[in-house]
Amino acid sequence: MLDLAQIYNGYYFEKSLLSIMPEAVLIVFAFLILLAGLFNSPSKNSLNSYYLALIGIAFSFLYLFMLSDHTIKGFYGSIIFDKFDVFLFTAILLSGFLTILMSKNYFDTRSVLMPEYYSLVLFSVSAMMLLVASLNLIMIFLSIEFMSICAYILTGYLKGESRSTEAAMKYFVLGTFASAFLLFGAVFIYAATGHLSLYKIHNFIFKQNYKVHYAYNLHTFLAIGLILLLVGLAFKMSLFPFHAWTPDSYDGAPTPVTNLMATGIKIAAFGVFIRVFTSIYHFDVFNFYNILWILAILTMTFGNFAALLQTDLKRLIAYSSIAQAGYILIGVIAGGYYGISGTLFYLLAYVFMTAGAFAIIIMFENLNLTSVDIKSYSGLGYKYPLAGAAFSFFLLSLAGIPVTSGFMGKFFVFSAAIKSGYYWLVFIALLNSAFAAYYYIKIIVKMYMIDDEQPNIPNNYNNMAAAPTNGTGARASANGETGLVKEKAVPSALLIAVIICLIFTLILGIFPQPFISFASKSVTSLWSI
Amino acid sequence: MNVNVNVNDYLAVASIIFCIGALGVLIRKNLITIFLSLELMFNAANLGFVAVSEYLNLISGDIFVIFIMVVAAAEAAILLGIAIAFYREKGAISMDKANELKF
Amino acid sequence: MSIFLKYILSIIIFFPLLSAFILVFVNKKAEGLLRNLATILSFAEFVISLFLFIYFKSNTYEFQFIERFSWIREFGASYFLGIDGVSLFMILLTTLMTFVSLLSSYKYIKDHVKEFVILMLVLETFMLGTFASLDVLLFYLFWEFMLIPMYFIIGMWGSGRRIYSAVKFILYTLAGSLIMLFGLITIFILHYEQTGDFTFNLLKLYNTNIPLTLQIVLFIAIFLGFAVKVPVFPFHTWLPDAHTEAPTAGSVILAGVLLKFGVYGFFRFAIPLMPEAALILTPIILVLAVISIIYGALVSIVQKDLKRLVAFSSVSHMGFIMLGLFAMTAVSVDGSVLQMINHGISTGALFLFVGMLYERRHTRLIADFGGLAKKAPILAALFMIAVLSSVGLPGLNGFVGEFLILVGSFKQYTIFTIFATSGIIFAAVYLLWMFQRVMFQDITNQKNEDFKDMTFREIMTVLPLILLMFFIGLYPDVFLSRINPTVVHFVNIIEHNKYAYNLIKAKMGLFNA
Amino acid sequence: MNSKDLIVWLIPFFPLLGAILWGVFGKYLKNYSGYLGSLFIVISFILSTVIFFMVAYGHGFTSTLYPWIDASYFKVNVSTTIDRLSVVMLVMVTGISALVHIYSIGYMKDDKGFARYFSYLNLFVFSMIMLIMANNFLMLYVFWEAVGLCSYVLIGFWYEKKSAVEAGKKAFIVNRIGDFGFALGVMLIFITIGTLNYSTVFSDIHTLPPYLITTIALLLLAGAVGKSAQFPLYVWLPDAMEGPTPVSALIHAATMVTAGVYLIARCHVIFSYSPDASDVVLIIGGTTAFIAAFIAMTQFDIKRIIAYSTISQIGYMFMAVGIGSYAAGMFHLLSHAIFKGLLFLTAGSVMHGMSGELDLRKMGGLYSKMKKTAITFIVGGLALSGIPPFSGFFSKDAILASLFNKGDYFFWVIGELVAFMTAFYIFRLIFNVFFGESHVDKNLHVHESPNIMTIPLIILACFAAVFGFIGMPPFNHSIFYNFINKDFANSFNFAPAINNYPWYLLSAVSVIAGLTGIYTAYVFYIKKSFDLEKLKSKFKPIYDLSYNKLYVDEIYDFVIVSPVKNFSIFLWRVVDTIFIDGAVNGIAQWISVTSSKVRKVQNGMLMSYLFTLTLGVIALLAYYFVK
Repeated sequence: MLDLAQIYNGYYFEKSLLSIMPEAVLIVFAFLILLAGLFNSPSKNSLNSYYLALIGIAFSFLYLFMLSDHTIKGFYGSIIFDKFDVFLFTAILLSGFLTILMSKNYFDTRSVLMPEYYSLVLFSVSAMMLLVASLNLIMIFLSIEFMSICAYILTGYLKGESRSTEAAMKYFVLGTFASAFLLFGAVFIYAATGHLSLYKIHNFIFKQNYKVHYAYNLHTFLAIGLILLLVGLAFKMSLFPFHAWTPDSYDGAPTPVTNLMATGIKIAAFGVFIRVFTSIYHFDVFNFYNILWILAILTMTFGNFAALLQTDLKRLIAYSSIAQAGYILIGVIAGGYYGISGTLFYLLAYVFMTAGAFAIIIMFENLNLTSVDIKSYSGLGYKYPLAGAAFSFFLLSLAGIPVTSGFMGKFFVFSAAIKSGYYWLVFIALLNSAFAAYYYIKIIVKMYMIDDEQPNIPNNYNNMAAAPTNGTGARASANGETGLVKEKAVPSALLIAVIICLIFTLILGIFPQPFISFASKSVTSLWSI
Repeated sequence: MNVNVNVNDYLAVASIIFCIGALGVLIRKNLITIFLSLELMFNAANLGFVAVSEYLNLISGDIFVIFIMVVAAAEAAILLGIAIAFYREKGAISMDKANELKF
Repeated sequence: MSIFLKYILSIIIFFPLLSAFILVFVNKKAEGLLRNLATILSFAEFVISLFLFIYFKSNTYEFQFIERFSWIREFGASYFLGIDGVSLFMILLTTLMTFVSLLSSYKYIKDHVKEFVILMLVLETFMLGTFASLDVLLFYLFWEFMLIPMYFIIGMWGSGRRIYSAVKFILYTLAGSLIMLFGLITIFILHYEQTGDFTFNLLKLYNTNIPLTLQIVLFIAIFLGFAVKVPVFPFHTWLPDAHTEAPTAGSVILAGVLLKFGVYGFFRFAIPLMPEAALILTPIILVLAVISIIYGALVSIVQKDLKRLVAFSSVSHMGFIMLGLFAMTAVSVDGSVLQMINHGISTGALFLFVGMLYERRHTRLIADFGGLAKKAPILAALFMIAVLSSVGLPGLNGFVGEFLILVGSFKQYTIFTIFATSGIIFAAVYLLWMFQRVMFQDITNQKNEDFKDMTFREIMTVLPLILLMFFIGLYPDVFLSRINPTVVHFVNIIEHNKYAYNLIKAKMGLFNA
Repeated sequence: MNSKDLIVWLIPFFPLLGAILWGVFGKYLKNYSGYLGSLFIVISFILSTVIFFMVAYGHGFTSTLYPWIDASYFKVNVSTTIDRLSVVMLVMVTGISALVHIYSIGYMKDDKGFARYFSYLNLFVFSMIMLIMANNFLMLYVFWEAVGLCSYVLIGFWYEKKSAVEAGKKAFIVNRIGDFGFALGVMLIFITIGTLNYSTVFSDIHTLPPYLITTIALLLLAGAVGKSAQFPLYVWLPDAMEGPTPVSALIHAATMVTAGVYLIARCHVIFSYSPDASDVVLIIGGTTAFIAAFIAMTQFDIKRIIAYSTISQIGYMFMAVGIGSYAAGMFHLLSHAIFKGLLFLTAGSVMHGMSGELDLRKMGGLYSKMKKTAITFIVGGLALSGIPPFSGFFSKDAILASLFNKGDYFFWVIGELVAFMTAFYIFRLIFNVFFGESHVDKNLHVHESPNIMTIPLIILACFAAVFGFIGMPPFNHSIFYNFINKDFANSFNFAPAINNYPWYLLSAVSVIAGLTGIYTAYVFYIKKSFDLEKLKSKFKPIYDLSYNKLYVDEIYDFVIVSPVKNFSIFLWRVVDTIFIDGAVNGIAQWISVTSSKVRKVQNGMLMSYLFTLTLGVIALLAYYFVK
């Protein structure tokens, strides 16, 4: 394999360029897409840009692959490319890839043809990658903003849809508000330590192991700074008190964008959080552990409770993603080799199951341009058996039932947590996932089981065989396809997305060996682990 | 002379400005005003950075400030876009209008 | 042949999955084909599983047909299969019951045949895997996914409040097994901390020595997981609903196999992993078991719905099994293992008959029947046999198991045993009363006038079970001789821990008696 | 397997074969089932007589078929013990069964369940034979239950009749209650002695502390009481008369109900080591004998009267084995089997002639219409009332004598009293049925039964007439005594009928008791020298008590049945539905309510979101710095 590191050896600038190669490629392609927009007709245009975007992702993957076993620092140590990045980049690129696959069909059916869309996606993906790669508060802030700005635009992308705009607006205000906190936190950290580079801050704190009597205000500053920084990151991770944007913007945004936010942004946020946490938060002097402890519990409990009675599927998944964030956070708290690698694995698994779920939601949204309201799902399991089965599979994975990646993720994270002695945390988490199962199952019930109101009447004899007088699709579907919407052909792109997600969810669930070892390899490149 | 005091004062002022900004965001309804308050918060941060980097004779803070300004500008652009779109649909840019998405 | 025997367990486990996969490609309109194919394949599966029985070495407690491959290195989980005397028969029971229930559902399952047969076969795979796996994580994987097909079977082909029942079933069991997972992981971690060896190998985990208090906590955690499945007294309320609303095949599998998992779990995991805790908590569990026996029996007396009655009766029977297991003498454990098989057969058969009645009359209320014996003598006769075997009439299978259980537990837990023994009276009461009201007396309900007797298929469905009832009743040695070594080993483990337990008892002054 | 074993195993084989054949292929073998079935039984009767002589002129032996249960330290074989006790029973059972089978061919001729009937009957014979031959307590228990099952199905043979089915169920469940004790006893034996084989158990029983022996004995007794319809548990037997009459003859008179006595005789070692238990047996026997006779005096259903007399006769047997004179008990068992079988069959014949009529108020003067039946019936009656030279006299006399000699004068008095009552009620029956003016409604054509039914009657009658002589008093010098007692020799408190009182005085007393009974009946029902109605009103309370069977059924229903039922309903409706399910659903309810509250947090207002966020920040800071 041709070794770029050797070629550019010695030239500092190229080296630092090399360190951001995967991101850079994406950005280049994003610009290409914009340029292409100038030259040809909108209809062809969107198609081209779609392919360009895919190619871009592919190239980025290629670079990632070629660089995978190097550790390159660039831009005066503010950006690093290491094993940790390799793993998270993979996840992020995957989520971007899946998003793009979903997008085409989604926007085609809504006849929104805009090449910028894809470039924006690429931009935001690259921003996420930068965020993960950054070792410096400046870089963190910049990439967060970069990412967020793209996200704002994408959220409001459906013109004329007031929901979309509203979502964008809320997201914008809240996001900016949060990053203001982050900034101000940075100020305090800067004031306390005089550094903006995580590495330096780490060393600074490490050298003078704080006693409270020594330099009290410094310690206070640092603490305040860290907390505010935490707020900024927690917002992106959508932990409990800072979660408010999640449901609304997920709901309002175009579904592919929701997918991007649910997977990509979450991964990036957790990635950077892990980096920051492992470098500067983990010191005992601050003991942030019980804060996170509480946050985790609040987050998962809130998420599940709010999701329980939810009828709008996108919102439901939004809330469930909040709950998932809680579970993932447990891994971070557990820390250590197993904790972090478990977390990474969970993130990867999370990409596939969430993306898969969204893909199916889009499919149903398009097939019978219904709302994403759960009612419209009744009996879909019969109308589209395979899609229904796949959807149930993803939902079960989200619920954490075995042979799905969701279970394995939970399992790794929880066992790591128990290993570090967080018995109660795990216990509560388990109770949570027990009753979280209810609302995932509720959807499956809707899809497959039509509640016949009058009990003591065997459905097999009356309802299922009954003439399709009753409105719901499934009963009709039960006796042939009579009186049903004609099945449209499922668009290939979506199908590919679903299949990919399905395969990986299954593989991660049954044979996680390579992935977990990949994750644990990537963990080694973090400090203080 | 005691430098510590100065920088602390700077920071105190910055914090006050920040809080004012935050309050503005919280209590105002008009989108533009809210954005201005956000800017205020950002600038509070800027002030802090400048003061600290001055005090520690570092340059990184100042660099950060420049970046922040750029970002703020970009955000202004976005906000205007959103605000216009919002106005198109709701006929106003008051927060109260934005209550379609809930629960 | 040798290669076949080497991987026989995997073959047995995954053959149904393969069959299901084949069935995916059959056109869903061709229902007859689907049914026949599924039945034939499951029968083939049963035949394959008989090889286990043939090649099983009956004079050792060591695990046999062991297969082992690395699975998740980081967490020391491996694909580790193997069976002993107990799991052998559980596997045979599973394959048989699946075949029977598929055969039984030709008429009952009218729609979504394809989905149904596929789900049944998938379910079979996971049940078999659960019985065969010696790796805790693997076990849990099979254990918990098993719920899903069952849940679909209840929810899609059930009757009445089937959705309520299905959801209740899955949430109950899910909650139980998640708490259990907590316990299992904790033991795994403890073992790691003691030996520095990250492994889910059950046989290694047996050597973990867990501090007593923690042991008790964990035992309770795992107890919940299994007790829900059994079900033991306060955790039983999902069972009547699930049984009642499930389709016949579902009930048969549920009663025949799924309930056994709880006891099997205790036998394989809970007790050997935490013997001291088990010994300390034994009195409480026995109280629960005895309550289940009498409670189940009493409640079944007054049931109006046939299936509900049988469901509660199996609560009572499972109580016997728990009693036998936790009395922890070789005889009683022998008995309860045998009784696991018996209960599977008898209660399975009962559900089949109830299903037949239901197919003919679309009702399960006892009051709607009566005088059927005149119309359907064969049905009456065979049903009678099933009832009597469930009553525990000597000469049929039920008796041997119950008697061994009671005789084994008598010495140590006399009072419990006496109460439990009273269960045999009640069993006679509710079952015979039910039978009388359904089969005997004059035909009160005109709808019963054109009541059809059993078809050939139906006879074939129950015949294996009926024959087994007699066989086990008259010559149980075939089973006991294979079960016994395992059980004796199990009891020895406990006895070995008795010493430590007595020390603890002395120290903590537990139950001075 | 040598010839001996072969013969032994062939005895139960034939009935079993019959049971299976008629059970499975009944539809096709309908017409043969009767004759073939009887043939099978006859064969096994012949075989058992062969065995009988083998044992009589040789000695007992055991023979094992195959190991049944082998669970670590719990081992039981399927094997038999053949000794004098069992062969005597074998001959009796097979003999009477054979007769009953033959009789049934006529009796059940045009019943649609003909084959089913014979299959059940053969099954019963098989079970009974195995019960007798069993050589360990588990097998005993197994076939103990099995005969119970047979009686269940045979009582409920006409399953369209609710009363029949109810009776069957009652019989089974009441027996179960007894067997509950029995089972416990068996377990206790196992855990104390470590095996269930008769020989070992009986040889080791003395090593146990007395209280254990007593417990075991009493538990076994519970089983015996249930099966033999003794005092607290006798209620099922009268109802059992719902079954076909031959069944009543075979199962509920001759064989099954006496299994209790057989059990005690079989376990005489255990009982003889526990005087207390023996006393309990005695008391139960006495009480039952009296109560049953007392009730029998006022009943009108002829079968029920005979049923009650069975109960009271078995009471005699219990008294006998209670004082340890097992030989006398067995002797009475055998003779009773014969004459009670006879009585039932004749009653059946009467029913057959009267086309199912059972109420003796609707009969009378049948003597002329059915002579054979009448005569045989009277023979039976005389035997029952203990009039020499009929068998009843000898056997009852043996019991009474041994009671007297044992010094249990109280029970001896009761015995004599019962003897009187017995004679009274049976002749009340006879007079009302066969003599006096006829109350038969005119359009009912009364006829004598066919020969196939009467021949067995005659055979039995002859036996009833002559059988007794093998027990010629003084009993302890009689043939039977010398034959059977070899098995009872090892029971220490055995009470021989020592002749410290001349036996003929005692016999005279009981004969007089019998005769007075008969005479009273004669005075009441033939000469009518008293106004019965006045008598009734005079002794109304006693009469009602007797007429209503001491209200025992009502009491049981009030004390046991309905409380259990209500308690069950309570458990189901309250504990299960309200408490447990209530708790579960309550949690679910709570969760959903909470979640509906929680959702309100997301109220869509940006302001509130911002506030939550800020509050979060403040909370974090506060938490961090406050603590």
